[in-house]
Amino acid sequence: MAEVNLLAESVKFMLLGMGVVYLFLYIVILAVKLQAYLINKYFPETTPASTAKKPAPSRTDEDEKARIAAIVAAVNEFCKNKS
Amino acid sequence: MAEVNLLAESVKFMLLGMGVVYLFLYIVILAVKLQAYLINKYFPETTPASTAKKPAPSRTDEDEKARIAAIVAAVNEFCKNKS
Amino acid sequence: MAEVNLLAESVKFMLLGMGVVYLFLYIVILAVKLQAYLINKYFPETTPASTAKKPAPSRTDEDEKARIAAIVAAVNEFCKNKS
Amino acid sequence: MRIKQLLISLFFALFALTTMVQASGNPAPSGEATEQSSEEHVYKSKSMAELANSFWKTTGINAILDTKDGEMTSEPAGHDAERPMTAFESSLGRIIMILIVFLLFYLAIAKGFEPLLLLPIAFGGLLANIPLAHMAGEHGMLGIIYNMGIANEFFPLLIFMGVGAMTDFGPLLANPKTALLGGAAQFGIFGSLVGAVLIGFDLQQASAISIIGGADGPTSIFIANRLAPDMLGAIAVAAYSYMALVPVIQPPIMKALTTKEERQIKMGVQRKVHRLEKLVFPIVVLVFSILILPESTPLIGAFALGNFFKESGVVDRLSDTMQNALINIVTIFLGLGVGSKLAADKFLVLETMGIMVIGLLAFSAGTAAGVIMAKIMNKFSKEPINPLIGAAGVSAVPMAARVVNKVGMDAKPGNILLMHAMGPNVAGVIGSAVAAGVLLSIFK
Amino acid sequence: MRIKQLLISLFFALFALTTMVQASGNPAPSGEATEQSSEEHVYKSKSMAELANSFWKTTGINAILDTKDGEMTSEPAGHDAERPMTAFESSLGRIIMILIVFLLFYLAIAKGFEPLLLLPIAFGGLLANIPLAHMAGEHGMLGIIYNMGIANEFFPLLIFMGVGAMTDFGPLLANPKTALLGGAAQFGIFGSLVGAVLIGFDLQQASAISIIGGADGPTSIFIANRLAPDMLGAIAVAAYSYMALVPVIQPPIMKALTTKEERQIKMGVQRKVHRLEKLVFPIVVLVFSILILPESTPLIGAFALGNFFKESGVVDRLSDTMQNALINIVTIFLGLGVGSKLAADKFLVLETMGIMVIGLLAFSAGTAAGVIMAKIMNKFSKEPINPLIGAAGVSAVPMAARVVNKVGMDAKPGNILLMHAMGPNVAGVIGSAVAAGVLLSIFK
Amino acid sequence: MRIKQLLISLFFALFALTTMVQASGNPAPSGEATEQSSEEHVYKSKSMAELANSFWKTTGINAILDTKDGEMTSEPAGHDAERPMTAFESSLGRIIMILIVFLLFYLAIAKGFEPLLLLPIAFGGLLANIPLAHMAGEHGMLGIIYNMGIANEFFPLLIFMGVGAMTDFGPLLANPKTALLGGAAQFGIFGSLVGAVLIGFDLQQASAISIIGGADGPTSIFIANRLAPDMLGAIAVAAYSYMALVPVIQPPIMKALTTKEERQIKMGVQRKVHRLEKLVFPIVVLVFSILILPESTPLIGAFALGNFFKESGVVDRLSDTMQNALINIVTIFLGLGVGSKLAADKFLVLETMGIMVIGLLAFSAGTAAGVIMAKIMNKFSKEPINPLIGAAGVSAVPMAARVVNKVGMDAKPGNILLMHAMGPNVAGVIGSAVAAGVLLSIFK
Ligand code: NA
Ligand code: NA
Ligand code: NA
Repeated sequence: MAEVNLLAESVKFMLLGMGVVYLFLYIVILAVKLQAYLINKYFPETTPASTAKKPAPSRTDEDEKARIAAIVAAVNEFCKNKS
Repeated sequence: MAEVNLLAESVKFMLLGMGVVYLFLYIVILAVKLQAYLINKYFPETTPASTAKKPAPSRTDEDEKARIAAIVAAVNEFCKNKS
Repeated sequence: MAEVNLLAESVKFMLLGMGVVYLFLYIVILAVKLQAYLINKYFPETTPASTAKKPAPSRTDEDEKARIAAIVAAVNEFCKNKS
Repeated sequence: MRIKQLLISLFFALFALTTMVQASGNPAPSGEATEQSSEEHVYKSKSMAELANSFWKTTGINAILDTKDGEMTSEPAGHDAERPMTAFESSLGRIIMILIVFLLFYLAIAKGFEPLLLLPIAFGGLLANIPLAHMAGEHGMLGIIYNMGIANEFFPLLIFMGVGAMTDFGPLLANPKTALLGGAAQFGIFGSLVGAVLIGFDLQQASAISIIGGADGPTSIFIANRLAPDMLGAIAVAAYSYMALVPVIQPPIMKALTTKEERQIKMGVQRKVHRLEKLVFPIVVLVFSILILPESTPLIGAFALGNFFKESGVVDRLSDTMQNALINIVTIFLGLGVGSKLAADKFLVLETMGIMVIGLLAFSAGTAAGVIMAKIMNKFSKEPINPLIGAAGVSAVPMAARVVNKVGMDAKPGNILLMHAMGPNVAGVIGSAVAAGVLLSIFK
Repeated sequence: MRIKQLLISLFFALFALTTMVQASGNPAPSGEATEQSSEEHVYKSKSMAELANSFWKTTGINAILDTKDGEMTSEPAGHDAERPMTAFESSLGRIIMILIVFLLFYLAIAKGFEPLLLLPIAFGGLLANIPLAHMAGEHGMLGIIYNMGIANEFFPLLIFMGVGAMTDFGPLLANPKTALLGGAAQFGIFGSLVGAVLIGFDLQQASAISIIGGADGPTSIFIANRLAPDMLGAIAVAAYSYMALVPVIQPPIMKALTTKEERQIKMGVQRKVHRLEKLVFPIVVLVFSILILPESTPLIGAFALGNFFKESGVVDRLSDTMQNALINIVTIFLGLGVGSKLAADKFLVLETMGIMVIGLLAFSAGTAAGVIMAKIMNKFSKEPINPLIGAAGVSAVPMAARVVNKVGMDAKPGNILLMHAMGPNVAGVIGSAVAAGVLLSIFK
Repeated sequence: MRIKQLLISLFFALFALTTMVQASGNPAPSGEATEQSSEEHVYKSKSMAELANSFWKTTGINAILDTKDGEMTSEPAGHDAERPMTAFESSLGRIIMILIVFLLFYLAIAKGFEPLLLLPIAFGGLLANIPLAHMAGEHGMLGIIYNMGIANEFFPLLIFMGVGAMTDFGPLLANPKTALLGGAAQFGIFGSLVGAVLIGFDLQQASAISIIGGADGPTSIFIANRLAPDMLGAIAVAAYSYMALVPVIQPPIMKALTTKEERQIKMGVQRKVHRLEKLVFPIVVLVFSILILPESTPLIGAFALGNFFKESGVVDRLSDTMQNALINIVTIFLGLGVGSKLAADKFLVLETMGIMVIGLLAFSAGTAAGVIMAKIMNKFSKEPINPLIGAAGVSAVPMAARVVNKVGMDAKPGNILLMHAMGPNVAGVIGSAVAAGVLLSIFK
């Protein structure tokens, strides 16, 4: 009888375990998609921001605000449309 | 007197030690000769069995039995003739 | 009041510390000058003694004594003239 | 030459001086020291025959033949943990273990089965079964190594760091949904947990054994050490053996669960992944594991560390060292330390048979679950997914991905699945670490 | 293939045999073992909801949100040293620290600020702030590393050994009086000591903090660990951060204290230094430090060891290993170990602000003192001395020397000061070690 | 740039926040901490003169001049093992030891005498004789190293592992009977054991000293550490010094015991050795040492491990690491750790003179016994054996074999004996390990 009990417990472990694994990976997938979207939009490979030695000279405060607004809009859009 | 005693002991150590060293190396020599004999007979360098990718196609169960018999005979012969 | 005390202590530490640092480095400077003088005089780069495979054949005991006398004289002179 | 003579004269002059000073100035301490030494080293005179006899008692032959000599087991935890060996353990058991070690040597060298770890483990096993030498004991070489990095789980983490520095997450980032395949394959862990309970292990032991299904050496060692340290040797040997046997175990299962048409599915070219994506990814994974499952952070943290250092591109010295000198040194030590658990008194127990059976079950179940999940995803996905790549979800990096590629090529020449299989493959490593974290959190 | 089959049959035959022997011969111990295991592993049945709930309790989200969970701090010294975390430390504090860590990542990777040490330190800080995992505790990865080589000051000495093996004293030997510039720059240490006392630190703490002015990582860690181990994290982070910021901090000070004419001074070609001079030099320095300041000999001894091995030319194997595999491994460990002190409960204290301020002061004071000393020496010297090279006396090898070179080139193209600045630069290392020895001797 | 500014603002904002939270939320612990610190760090005000005076007390000059300062010896085993130094040990003794260290430097660098070990040992000796620094004590750098790998005999085994991975047993396998020459040379051990007893050492000490005759560094250190740890420094220095002096010690003995005709004997070309023979050999040797002499298995096991890994050909990563990064790191540490026993209070005792004398005797006796044995074998052998190769049986790999080759070439140009001498040379390593096992088994 103790054994039957253990079996039930182990099945519960399986449910919890597989659930957490899937949950975790699913969240990671979403995050990866989001980061890919953002990075490729705002740091296109041709001029990767983090290694850029010369930031584009035309960028002004106005540009910057527009850019931030665009990012916020993009994230919203992405969250709605994520497949 | 204690010193004389120690000297006798140390000579005994010498006898035991040199005896064991020679015994050990003599056994190793025999083993090395045996392994050289066996390895070169059954795994000749041209087709080393342990690295052979394609075992000879003609080898059958009959062959195998003959081979084992040959090994046994060879070991016996070797043990008799070892110099 | 305790704080004033600490401040005085810390100034003393500063005096001691800077003093020892300067003393140490000054002695090292003297030693470095002395070693440069001696090494370049007695082991000129063309035949560095420590790596010489063939010591000059003409060197005799007489030479050696003269050499040691010269070293002693040089050290004395150096100590007097050190700038 | 003269200088040398001078120096040597000086040397001897100094010695003579020393001797005199000592002889005159402070005879007491010197005499005392000698006295102490002679006190310590009492030696009873023995006849030559007695000497030979007492030597015989220290031979390995005598130790193996005389099963009633009361030899103790070797325990890295020290003398208190020791117990007298049984007659079987001190004689036949040792011989069996040494033969098993030779079998592992054969598999590692002639068959190329994961030699980098099987060889050190097997050699550790050989040393651990030497009578009287107590090499696996607290003061023996293996025991020192065990206490240095296995008892405290340090070495598996260092290995994971190096593995992280060698891993390229590009294929996973290019096609992130394949991570789900690395999740499905964790059924190898949890399914075999149920199996292990069924054949009589308790829950904690069953959990330790089931981690073999993670197909990941350091994770297995880390968990086994926490949940069932007595079974460490068997679990590690099973994990590495079955990882080595992946090319034998997986293909029949993969073929049984897929049709020829499915195996022939070609997958498109992967998109190029941005350098920043690779850089940010290990941190993203680590942050989620911090939020959801802190118990998994030693493993995922070490892995992310190695990967982050590599992708940063600014510490190549350190990343190279992690991938070479450090991981090699630790691999030698890890193998030897794990091998110390192949002592007959620890390995030749009934549980080992069960562990071997469950381990095989775990690999099979993981493979099957991965393939089935891939079939399901293929049904619902816009782009075609070859179900074979699900098999790579068990990890066993990079062996499983190569097997997938080979089976794909067999079904249709030119059907190169390698990069597509690498995604589930590395996701399987993360998945196993998460699964490990769940098990640890349950038994905390 | 036949041999393999034979071996595998043998394997299974042995197993079967084992099983029988065990089953018949000694059932008692085996049974006992099983019993023991089941005794140990008591597990209370839980419903699925209970299980999920108890899992929730082990998540990081819950640990951060529930600030009253009584989580203890992680201390490498063991459980006795632990204390319950405050609500701030276990929630917002951790988040702040993780953001600071991300800032350090950014500075190390995107800005190239001393990545070899900032990156490991920052990653260690990230791991140290993970809730529940206790990675900085006695049994966690960081705690193991900390106890292995930081608590006993072993790692900083190994780093110093490697740095010694990478250092060329040629420029200093060619122009020995520039050593005085390396002495003047130690005013950065002793001046900031006074400053630290002024803002409220006690004398011992102030000494530990002021060593940041030595601009030398291993020396800072060595001293901080002796005099104020609680502040180790902040001191190390300050030292390495400001060393990374040398190209930002120094030039304005250098320009403010010199005229354009002074900066344009060209210095002559250095004399060739004899191989024997380089060989003898580390021994000379060590002998003087033995005579004058034995407290500094761990640092100077390790440094001299590395340099002597390199210059000897007969142990290139060892010297290469010191400069590569060994220093890289130790750098990883040192960084992680130091990073463990970036836990919120240790770093987010008021003292840290003070340390950051004093550290900046120390760098500035050292630079200024070096430049002023060089101006004085230029007045009294026959050969012209460019006052800029005094700034290199703070050490921060070789960054400070490069900054000197750049500022000199800016003042007059072609005015290459690099080798002339290397003299004060390496003298600064010795000077800091001497200053460290003085501080240690005071508090002995 | 904007992002950077943003991050820096964030950083400062966070700091400000932190400060406020701390100031308001939890003043108690913070205050307590400060209080504790000030409690600990009591500092009595001193006048400048007092400060200078107390500094003087911490100088090395004062420590050497003031022989009544009650300085304690440094012991890695901790404070209980310490004793006050004698006046001689703390003054003249130290100076003598430092001069001896300089002599060793000279021999290692200018004469090329085994620099890879003499240099680290000598530097360790220099550091160990520094007054007041206690570098060889429990918390000093040398003491940490000593406890890490010498007190537990771990480092010599790691060295042996690397040496095994560098050894080629081909020449021995080609002509196995030359192994007997490696046996005969062990008379150097057992003959000098008798000699050591004659001049007054007790049996255990005599055994520890006689192992110098094995001409094998790690074996000597391993045995010395077990049987007479107090003499470790002198034994190790003697072993390495005489190994370095092999080209000086051996040739006269070799020439005295052989005729010119014997030295001119040419030996045939060696047969080609099968890869499998080399692979199986280390295992064969290990198995016999398990059966006959388990006490020797730590040494032979480590050696066989390295050799087996190399010959397996499947773990080149690990084998390369053993031969490079690992053995180099351990060599540095081993040398420094052994050097810590060159402290005046340990080295400058009467026993050291005896050890030096017995060590020379041991090398000479081993050489003579090897040559005589080779002469006997030459009489009874079908193929001619040049008696010179017997001298290589002392091991001192590969120096002794090179000396044999040179003496052979001197007798007859073109008489290349190198490969023939390598057989006895490596057999001597095994022979010494066996002899070491016998000595250990006696004193067990
Ligand atoms: Na996995
Ligand atoms: Na400095
Ligand atoms: Na030998």
